[in-house]
Amino acid sequence: SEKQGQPKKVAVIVSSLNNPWFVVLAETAANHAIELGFEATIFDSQNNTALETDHFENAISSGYDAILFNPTDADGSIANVRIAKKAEIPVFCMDREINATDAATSQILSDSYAGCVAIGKYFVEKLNKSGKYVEILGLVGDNNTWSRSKGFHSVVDNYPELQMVAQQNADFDRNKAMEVMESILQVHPDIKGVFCGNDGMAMGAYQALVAAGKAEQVMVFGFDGASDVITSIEQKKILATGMQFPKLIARTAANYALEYFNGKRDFAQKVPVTVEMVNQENVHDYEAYGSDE
Amino acid sequence: MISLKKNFNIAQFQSLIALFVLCLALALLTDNFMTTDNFWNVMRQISVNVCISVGMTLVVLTAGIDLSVGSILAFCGAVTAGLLKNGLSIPSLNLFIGFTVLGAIVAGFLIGGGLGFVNGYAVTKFKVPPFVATLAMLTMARGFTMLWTKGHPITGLGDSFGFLGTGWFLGIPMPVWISGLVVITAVILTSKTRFGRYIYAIGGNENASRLSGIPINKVKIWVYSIAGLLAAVGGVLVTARLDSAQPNAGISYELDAIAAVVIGGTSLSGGRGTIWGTVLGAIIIGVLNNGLILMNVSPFWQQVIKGMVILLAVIIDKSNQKSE
Amino acid sequence: MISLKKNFNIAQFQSLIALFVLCLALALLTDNFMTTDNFWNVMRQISVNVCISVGMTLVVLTAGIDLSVGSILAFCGAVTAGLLKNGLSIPSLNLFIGFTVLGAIVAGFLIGGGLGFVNGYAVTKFKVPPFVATLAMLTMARGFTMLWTKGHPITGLGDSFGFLGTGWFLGIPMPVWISGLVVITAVILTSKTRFGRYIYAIGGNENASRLSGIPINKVKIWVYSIAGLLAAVGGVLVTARLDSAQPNAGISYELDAIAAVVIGGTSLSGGRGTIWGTVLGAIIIGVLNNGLILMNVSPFWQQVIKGMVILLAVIIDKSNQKSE
Amino acid sequence: MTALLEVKEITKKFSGVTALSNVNLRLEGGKVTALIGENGAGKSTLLKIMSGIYTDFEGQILFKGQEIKFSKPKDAQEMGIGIIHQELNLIPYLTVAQNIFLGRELVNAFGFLDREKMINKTKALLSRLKLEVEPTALVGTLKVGQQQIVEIAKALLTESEVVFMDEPTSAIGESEVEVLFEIINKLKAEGKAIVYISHKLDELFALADDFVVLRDGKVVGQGGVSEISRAQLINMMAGREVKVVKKPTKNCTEEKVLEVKNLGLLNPENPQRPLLKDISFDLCKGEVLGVYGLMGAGRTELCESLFGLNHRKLTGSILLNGQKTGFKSPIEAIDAGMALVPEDRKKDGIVAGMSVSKNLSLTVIEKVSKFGFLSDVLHTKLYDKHVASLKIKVHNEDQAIKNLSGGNQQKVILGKWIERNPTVLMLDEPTRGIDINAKNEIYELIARLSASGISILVISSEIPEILAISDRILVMSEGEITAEFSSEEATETNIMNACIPENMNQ
Ligand SMILES: Nc1ncnc2c1ncn2[C@@H]1O[C@H](COP(=O)(O)OP(=O)(O)OP(=O)(O)O)[C@@H](O)[C@H]1O
Ligand SMILES: Nc1ncnc2c1ncn2[C@@H]1O[C@H](COP(=O)(O)OP(=O)(O)OP(=O)(O)O)[C@@H](O)[C@H]1O
Ligand SMILES: O[C@@H]1[C@H](O)[C@H](O)CO[C@H]1O
Ligand SMILES: [Mg+2]
Ligand SMILES: [Mg+2]
Repeated sequence: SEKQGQPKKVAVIVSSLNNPWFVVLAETAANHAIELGFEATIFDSQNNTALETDHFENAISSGYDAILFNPTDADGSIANVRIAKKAEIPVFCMDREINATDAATSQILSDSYAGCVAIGKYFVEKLNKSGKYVEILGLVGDNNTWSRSKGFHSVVDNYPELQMVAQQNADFDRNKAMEVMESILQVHPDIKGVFCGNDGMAMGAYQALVAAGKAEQVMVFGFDGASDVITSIEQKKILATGMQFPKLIARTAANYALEYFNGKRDFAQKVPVTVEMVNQENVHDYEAYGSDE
Repeated sequence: MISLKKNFNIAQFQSLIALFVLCLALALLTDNFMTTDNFWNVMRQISVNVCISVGMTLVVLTAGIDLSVGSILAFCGAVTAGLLKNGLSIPSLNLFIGFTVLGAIVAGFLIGGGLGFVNGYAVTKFKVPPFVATLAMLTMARGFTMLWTKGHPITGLGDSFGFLGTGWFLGIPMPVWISGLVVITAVILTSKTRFGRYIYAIGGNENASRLSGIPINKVKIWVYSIAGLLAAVGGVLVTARLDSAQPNAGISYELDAIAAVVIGGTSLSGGRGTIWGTVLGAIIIGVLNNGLILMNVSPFWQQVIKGMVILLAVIIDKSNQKSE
Repeated sequence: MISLKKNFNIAQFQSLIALFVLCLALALLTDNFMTTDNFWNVMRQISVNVCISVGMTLVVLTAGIDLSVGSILAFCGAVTAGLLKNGLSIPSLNLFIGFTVLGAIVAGFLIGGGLGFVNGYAVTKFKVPPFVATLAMLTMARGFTMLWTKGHPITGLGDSFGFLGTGWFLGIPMPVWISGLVVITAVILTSKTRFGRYIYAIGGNENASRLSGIPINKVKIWVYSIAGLLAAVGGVLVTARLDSAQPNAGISYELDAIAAVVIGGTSLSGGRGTIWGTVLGAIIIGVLNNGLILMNVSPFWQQVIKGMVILLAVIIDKSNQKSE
Repeated sequence: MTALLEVKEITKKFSGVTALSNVNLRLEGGKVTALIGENGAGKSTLLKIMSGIYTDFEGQILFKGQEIKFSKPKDAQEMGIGIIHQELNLIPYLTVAQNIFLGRELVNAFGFLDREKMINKTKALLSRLKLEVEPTALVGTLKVGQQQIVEIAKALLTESEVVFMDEPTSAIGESEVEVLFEIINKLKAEGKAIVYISHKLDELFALADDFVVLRDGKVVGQGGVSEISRAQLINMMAGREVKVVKKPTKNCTEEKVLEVKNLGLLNPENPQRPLLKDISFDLCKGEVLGVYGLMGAGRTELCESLFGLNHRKLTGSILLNGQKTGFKSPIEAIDAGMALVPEDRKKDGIVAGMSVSKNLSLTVIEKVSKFGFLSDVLHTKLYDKHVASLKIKVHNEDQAIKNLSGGNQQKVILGKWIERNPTVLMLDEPTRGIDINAKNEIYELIARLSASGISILVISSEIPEILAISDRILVMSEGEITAEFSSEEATETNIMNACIPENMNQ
């Protein structure tokens, strides 16, 4: 459906806006699309794959030309991408991958698993291969929760002296992480480290440690590269985080859409955007959510 | 012949006008609202909510409420998907049972009906207020879902199952057929059968109903079981559409269902309302969701607008009832 | 002197025993439950729920319900944090207003009370069922929060504000002081004032109350406003504890609050219940949350267990009431 | 002399139904005015207008010559107009004292409730009314009659200049009625204006100075009570001649349909005082057995126990047609041929929002079904049949039953049971709050039904009524049967003697 003279319409379908990380991803994608001369709309799937389906259908029937897509689920979202493919609308996955290589036009991915492997290694090093630690999971129904957890454990579980004394969920929520941490500290006042599935929870856990006077004793590791945590790493409060580059990812996706409209078709199926570990040594090279350029 | 007309009352008329105005506005404001494509879109999108809301209507007519539908939906979807994909193996008995599509769906339905039955049992035999009984079930069924899926989606369920969610038959999407069937059955049930009459009577005056020899507990248990069953139908639809059972499917669906029921003119204190009203309510919500997106309204504003529409719909409905 | 004892009834006694059994079990099963440290932990953790639940109790006593408390909490927390951090600037008027800690908190409270007022207004003047009016507010206030924060947390609010969430005074954490104050005020309000009496009367029989000349609408509007205000208090506490206002704070807090109210023996149909009961309910939930984590129960099972506890608490309570 | 309260040209419509049209009324101090009329004549509506409950009407209200407009009940209260409503308006979970002071609580210097003072005042009020309940007892635990006295106490708390009483004696026994009359006479002596509504004409003749008769919302007669006879009054109300039928007595020769042996009902709150104790009696085919007793005598509990309620707390045995029964629910009782018209119509009788025809078919749903589906045609048939035979005043079959007057609601409830053709029909206060004309129709109906072979157990608190309709009379007091009379033996005096408990208030 070629509408002459009309600007191209780009849909930004994002898994959730209930988390600043995704807000950054979605807004960067939309804003960059507008900079490139497109019309852009953000769709919030509210972590609900079925609602995501609705968004795809609505976007297609109302004539969007491309979809910049942050999937709710690696498996569940495949069907949705296929709907778009059938309608010959290109889909560019952002941040999260879908478990199919023949559906999306291209996937610009932040590899949570690999990122957490790196964090796991740093964790082992910092805890000196032994001691008690705690893991705080995100939403237990979320696939990112598990890819991060698995990446982390793929390393850490090789050190029998490192003992995970508690594994609890805090739904990616700062307040919940704080409360969970407060309770865990009652049983395990002697832990040496905490690994959190995202930065919001890392901040919450850190707050609990401060209140319990254990901020010095316990090392906190997060994941995302959110502004609070970057600042906290600078201030030597938090040990490390996995920097995802949502802005970079989003801009790349929008650029790809432009290239697609200009006729390019041979996109790499997977374009990994490495998750870089930010720690107290290298934090000065980074800013929140990656650098702007 | 069964006359369905009689069940249309002022409240529905109200909603119909609201819907009409909404559609007119959207037709004028957007290019893409009034297309066949978009029509089927909306219809398909509301089909899950319609199934759940129909069950919710029955519960609300008895002056109850069911907060657990979203969790039951997730659990049943996961059970069906799990059985279909992996079958059931009981290692201790050295037993493995494979499931056909039909078998897996029936199992999901049975679980849905069963959890609904538990709701009904708690409400009637233990006199737990419906709000509390189903709130507890909301939490528990979500836990079951997590235990069953270990937090991971179950994917790759095959084309014949997927057809239920994505296929078309005689030019109409399958989910619309299924939800349509649910609606028609429920309309007949509520308006043309003894069971339906009892539902209204119980919601209208439970004491008087008991003294008239109506088996209150039995009717209520059935109603909650049906609500659970219809949540399971919704679960199968969602799962089939996605070709994947999501552990966190259905979160807060109860609120959408209640909104549909209420916008459709059913009274939360029981005894008054119709299935058609609820269907209209669900359509209004669906059209609104669709329209806000077509009009490119920011997601943040969408929430504000949806809240206002719910409020307005009910206010208009109320002011109409008063002047009746 | 004011005697608070009389408000303790069978239902509370029930809950007290449940709490005692729970504590005993945890003391036996874990080493760390029975420590002063953990005691204050639990107390601090429940303080937000206590504030919200007290407001919820008032609403439920009038036979209403308030689903919007979680969203109001988030919005007020965000408003307070935003004003504190950035002040208020109205570019078109070339106006900038800076806010002190107190000023920002008062602003948050006013907004909370104001949104509660809107709930009350919808419920009384437009006769919107409380469930629906506050469901609409749940959606709208979340939208406002997103619009105000643009989806980003507001962080770095300074030590004097943080003291409210993390500080200690006379050996007691600040949140406990604040929620304690809320509780005492509410106990006096409900048991020692006309306003409190009217709340019970309205929930007991609204019609009879109207005929007795009780200003139903006024009382209800106040009750919803207070519930909104107390949600704002909760919002300030959460924000101060985290040193950060989270746009998604408070999601599903209404369910925890309702659970506390119900476990505490307040009837959802209004007219019966006490603030003390609710406090006990909140403590039971808090102890349970704490205990499940102390025992490192898997997150999947935690949900199942919590659901069961809610159900059991109410069943025991009911069976006691029956034999009364 | 200017009237204390006067209304002029009052017209009130309820969605089409004209409840009052151009009503004029003058109330003078020191007089009791009886407001009389059939069910649905508009009596309660008129009081509700004069006490600020309905604010939407045409016409004028003058208080001491000044035109006034109420915007809420409190306005009337503050002006000195007190009302006892026809329906009980109490909060079950509040105490007696809390109910009496509701909306008028006493507070101390700090603005807190003055519990002590309110309890003391309540004690004084209750002793004036000779009701011995604790001011701190929850109203929900009181018997209906006691609640009605609390309702009266509530109206007497403030020194109102005008007091409206809408059927204050419908649930209380003779001795309480006497106390109430004393109080009314005292109020009268103090110069207050009183409006008294009752369907018990004897009361009106004993009490009232003036009468006003309403029919279909219009005043059809007024004057001094001394100038009118009972028969004239009845004719005025009904618009035609009415005579109270006394049916011929029938002796119990035929087979026993119901045999109750040593029935007992435990009181979970007070095991020492069972609610029913050692109840034994028989009911024959086609017999009308009247059960008389004061409030709280246990008559309602008896009916409910026979109807399958309370089965866990029952002792003794019940035989229906010679078969031992053990009904666990009303369903089983109904299937075996029992029927119960409950005492509290609004709470237990009608499904208020449902139409008349749906209420009628509630017990016989299979009779209005065809091939398992409900049939509109059969509903209409059923409706037509009962509206004709029971003379139910109703616009059409879809009218909600709540918009019918009490008497007509009662006929619908009777209809739904008659349609089942029960073996035993239990009527608990079937004519409470029903006008004399409708009452007579119900008496005729009872006679007709018993003639057709239905055995009837009827509870009543009105001795003339019980004398008029019963073949045999049981008297109950404190859960026990204290006397049995054939209809020839029974007199007002021996019935009264049998029903007075040792201590009424305990
Ligand atoms: N809320 C209402 N809505 C509609 N109609 C009503 C309402 N209240 C009363 N009516 C109608 O108004 C008329 C007068 O009713 P009202 O209750 O005043 O009668 P009444 O003389 O007090 O009768 P009763 O002796 O049975 O108490 C009746 O026809 C009744 O059906
Ligand atoms: N709600 C109640 N709570 C506690 N006890 C009650 C209640 N209702 C009745 N009772 C008890 O049951 C006994 C019988 O009451 P019931 O209502 O059956 O009497 P009744 O003869 O039908 O009187 P009425 O004329 O008031 O209907 C009373 O003595 C009273 O103690
Ligand atoms: O990367 C995002 C963020 O880390 C968020 O906190 C959880 O979901 C992930 O996909
Ligand atoms: Mg009346
Ligand atoms: Mg009785």
